[in-house]
Amino acid sequence: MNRWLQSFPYFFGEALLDIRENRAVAALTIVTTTISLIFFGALWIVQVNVSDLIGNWRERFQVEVFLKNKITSTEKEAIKSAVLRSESVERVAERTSDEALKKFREQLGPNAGVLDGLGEAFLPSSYRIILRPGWRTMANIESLMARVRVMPGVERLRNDLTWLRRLEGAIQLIRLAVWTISALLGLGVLFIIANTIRLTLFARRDDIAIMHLVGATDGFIRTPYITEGVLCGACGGIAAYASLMLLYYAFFLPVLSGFSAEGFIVRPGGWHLGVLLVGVGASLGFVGSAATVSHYLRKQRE
Amino acid sequence: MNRWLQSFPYFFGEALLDIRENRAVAALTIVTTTISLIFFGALWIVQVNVSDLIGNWRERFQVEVFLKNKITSTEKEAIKSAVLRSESVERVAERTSDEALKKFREQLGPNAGVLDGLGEAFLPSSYRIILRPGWRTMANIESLMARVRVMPGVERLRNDLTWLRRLEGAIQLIRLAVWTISALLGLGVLFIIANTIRLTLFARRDDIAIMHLVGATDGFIRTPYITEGVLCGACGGIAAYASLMLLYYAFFLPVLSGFSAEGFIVRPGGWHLGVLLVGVGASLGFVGSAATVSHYLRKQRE
Amino acid sequence: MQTPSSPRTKPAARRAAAAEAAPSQDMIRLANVWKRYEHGRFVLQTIDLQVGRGEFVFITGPSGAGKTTLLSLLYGAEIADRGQVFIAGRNITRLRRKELSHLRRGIGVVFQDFKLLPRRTVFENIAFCQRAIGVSAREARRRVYAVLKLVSLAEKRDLYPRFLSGGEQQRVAIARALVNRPPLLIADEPTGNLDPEMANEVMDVFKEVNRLATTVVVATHDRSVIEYVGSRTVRLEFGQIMKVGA
Amino acid sequence: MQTPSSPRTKPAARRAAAAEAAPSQDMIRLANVWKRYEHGRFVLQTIDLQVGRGEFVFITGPSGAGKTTLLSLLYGAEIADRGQVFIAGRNITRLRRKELSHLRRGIGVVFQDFKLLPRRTVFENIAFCQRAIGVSAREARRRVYAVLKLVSLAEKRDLYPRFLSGGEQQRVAIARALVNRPPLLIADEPTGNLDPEMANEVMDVFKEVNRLATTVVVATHDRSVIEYVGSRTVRLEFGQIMKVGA
Ligand SMILES: Nc1ncnc2c1ncn2[C@@H]1O[C@H](COP(=O)(O)OP(=O)(O)OP(=O)(O)O)[C@@H](O)[C@H]1O
Ligand SMILES: Nc1ncnc2c1ncn2[C@@H]1O[C@H](COP(=O)(O)OP(=O)(O)OP(=O)(O)O)[C@@H](O)[C@H]1O
Ligand SMILES: [Mg+2]
Ligand SMILES: [Mg+2]
Repeated sequence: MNRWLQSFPYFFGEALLDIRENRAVAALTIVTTTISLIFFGALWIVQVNVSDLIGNWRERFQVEVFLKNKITSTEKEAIKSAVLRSESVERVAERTSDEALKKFREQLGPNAGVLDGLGEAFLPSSYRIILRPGWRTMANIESLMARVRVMPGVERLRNDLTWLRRLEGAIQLIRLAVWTISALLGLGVLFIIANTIRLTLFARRDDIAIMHLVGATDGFIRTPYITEGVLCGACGGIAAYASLMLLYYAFFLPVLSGFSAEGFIVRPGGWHLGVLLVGVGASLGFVGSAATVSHYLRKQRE
Repeated sequence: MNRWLQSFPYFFGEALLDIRENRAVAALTIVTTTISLIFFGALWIVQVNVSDLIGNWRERFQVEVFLKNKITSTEKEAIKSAVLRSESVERVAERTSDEALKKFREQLGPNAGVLDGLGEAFLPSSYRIILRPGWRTMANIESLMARVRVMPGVERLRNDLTWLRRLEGAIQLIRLAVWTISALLGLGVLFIIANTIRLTLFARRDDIAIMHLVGATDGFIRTPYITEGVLCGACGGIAAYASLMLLYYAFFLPVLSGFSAEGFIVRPGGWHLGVLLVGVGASLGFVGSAATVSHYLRKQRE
Repeated sequence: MQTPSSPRTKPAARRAAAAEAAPSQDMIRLANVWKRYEHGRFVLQTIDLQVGRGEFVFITGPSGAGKTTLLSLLYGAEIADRGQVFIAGRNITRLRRKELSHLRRGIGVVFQDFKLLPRRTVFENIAFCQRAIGVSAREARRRVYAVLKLVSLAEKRDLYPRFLSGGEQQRVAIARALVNRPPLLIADEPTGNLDPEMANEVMDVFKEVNRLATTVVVATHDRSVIEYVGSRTVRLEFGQIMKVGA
Repeated sequence: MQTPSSPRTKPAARRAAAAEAAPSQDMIRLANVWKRYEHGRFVLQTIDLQVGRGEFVFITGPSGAGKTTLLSLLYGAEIADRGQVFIAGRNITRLRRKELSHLRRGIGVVFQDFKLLPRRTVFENIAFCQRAIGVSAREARRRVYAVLKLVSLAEKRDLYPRFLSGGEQQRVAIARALVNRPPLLIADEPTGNLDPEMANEVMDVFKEVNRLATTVVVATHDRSVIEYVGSRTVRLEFGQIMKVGA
């Protein structure tokens, strides 16, 4: 190990020499690695943001119990306490007929004029049931709803169940897609780096043969190429991170702020993302090059 | 030319030999070209579909003139004829108060219950002005609206102007993005193919020098490499087309049909797209390789 | 051996062939030639040399004297810094690229380091030269076989150069130089890897080719080869011609 | 020249060096060795050969006789199909890869085609061998200068091989074989590109190295070199040893 460190400047120099002499391939590799890692990073950003967004939506998820107009206050209390008794409920908020109308006006926006002159209390009052985080599963919701639906004074129930169902499906799909694509991208990078090292080895095959003939060991021959692979991968990671940040701050953010009606903010990955990309790039570089060099040297032996 | 044709099997054979011997680079190139052309093709599909979609939206664009409840029929006629006099108007459709309510109910969907028991005619009647295609520019619409707004019997005007404005902005943005990205991708492919040919030339530099020394002309030396570039580019095009079709039919279509609530159908590019991709790939291959080889041979001369 | 008759032999070579009928003109004429490589001293100085058509000339001298450099001026791989180089009456520094290619088809060269194409078999290495000058595949095959037999390598024709011994590679290089039946044959140390018997056999081939009107220039260290042929010898030392022997 | 003293010289070579004190053991011993390349006839047959420590032996024979093949068995580039090859008492076919690497550090080889690294200068080509066996950069530099002076190439040390004449490249190959001060020196046609004077100078160096206990094996066609040294000569013909001269 100590000797390895001692020889490190030599190995590093050799790797740089290789990259410089094979700069066309190295450039191609780094570019392709960069592109792959950009996609990888973009996916990561998308996943993080989608998770956030979905968390948000879930947070907003609620069941609304519309009450009959002629409900008695006993019935109201009975409903409220029955709901609050359920473990999955965090709190219950009442929405009076007036509040409901106000909300409706807001939703109608410029067309709210159509409601002018209507009776104030034509919308029913309701309880909004806010569920405890972690209890917002379909099973919980459905059992709660079944219990409440039959109580006296309940007009009807409204919930975002279909939406929740779709959301859960979408989450599964997105997760699956992200993992699959990430794995494919990783394989791609591995393949590309392995290929580059294979090319370098091919270009250096005479050198390697000569080195063997004058008594250099496999380790001595192998290390510069592995260093080269790690360097290429790490460079790809750095470039990918830089590109993503550039894309985000120079392009995405301005455009998005133009369209930011949704109040939906995409966060870039921060330095975690940088570490992740460089780490993934370097690791793939290491694995790709080490495997190729070892295979090559093993083949030479035969 | 005739001699060129005669020698073509030789050139083609040499190109195939080069690709086989340099298969790692060739594979890398074709893969990268393919990826670039996939993006290019995807952009093309997106652009075509967005254009269609936007055409659709534009088609639906209209100005709605809400009439006062106590409008006289003379006033109504005056408005209608004034509107119809404008060159930019195709036709005018009246929407009675009842129809408006029906539409509103539809829009409210499950919440339509809130309107129950309200007076039938609480929504104003209106004229919907359908504009002539080609006349749906902002200037036309604004001048028409200015004229109509002041006429007696007009309550207020509603239009999708802000939407249209956004749409036009979006179209510009998308077009710009598509062209920019396509140009970048094209440059990328050019760079990659040029690089491959440079690598091949580098690997063959001794051969080329020897060929020159025994009296081969530049043309004889050049052609196999250009053939190689064209082949790589064309292969990339074919692979990109195949991938896009696969992606579309095996992945996108099933997923989309699950989410097809919007009634929005994405059309793939058809064989036009195939021809486009192969053509673009081959052309980039030709330009990239011809430039590189010529540059290389010119440099050798000095 | 006959004068070049390939269908694609172009003006320069054809003119060279035509000029053979008028042997008054020299095949090679160097007039006060100086040559140096980048950042170096002059490798060749004040070289004056004439080789008549049909002559057989040896160039000799110590390692690094400039023999290879001198030969490379003759087929245009290097360009003289000063002075003139005429091949078959044409000033080689004035030729355009295409003309140079055509001139080279009339010159067979045995390189000191052989310069065989590593990814082609012995057969292809030689046939390729014929293809490049436009000889049909069939005719090329016939001629390649004939020339391989001449250097006793017919049975090695399908091997790649790396599977040949040093001497065998050298003989492939010799065969390649001969296959186009050039009016001018240039050989750089063509017997360095050959045993004395084989060296003499190769010299017999060169003499035969020379007898059939090809001008031959051979650079060599091997005194026994020079003695065996016994023709004119030019001695280079430190880039200058020292003496012209018999 | 002294016996190997590099800090990284490992078991095999060290044992070889140690065994030098007991010259009863042969440096090279081949016992009924047969060798053929894939799909070919036997290139070597029934080879029995012993070379004692400190001996100077020539291998000669016509082109394609198997000289290079025989030498390549000695440093393990090729493996005998039958028979045994012992180098410094170790059976070379039995060595593990790492052991073979360490054994090779005790063997200097001049290859027939030089095998210089094209992308390294003359200096680096030689220094690299020293680095590979773990000599410090400073010590390597000193030794490389010394050995380059020995072959009169000190001023060419920063050139790339392609900028050297044939003979100069050959001398670089010779310098590289000598730089590690190996107990065994193997040279394949080391004078093919050298003029007779230079060839004799190289032989003088070989004789000096030999006097300092290095075993020397030289394959050559050049009768004048063999006569100049006048030591034992082994003649190969069609893969078999024909006669053992004085
Ligand atoms: N391409 C080059 N660049 C720089 N210097 C060169 C080049 N080629 C040769 N030289 C130098 O020019 C000198 C003459 O080289 P040349 O090859 O002509 O010698 P030579 O007579 O053929 O020697 P040899 O008998 O060893 O082949 C040498 O000192 C060599 O180092
Ligand atoms: N790698 C190889 N594969 C197949 N055949 C080979 C290989 N190397 C050499 N040969 C064949 O083996 C025979 C002996 O070759 P070798 O190189 O040992 O001859 P040599 O005595 O060194 O000849 P030279 O004096 O020409 O160098 C030759 O016929 C050659 O074609
Ligand atoms: Mg020379
Ligand atoms: Mg040999």
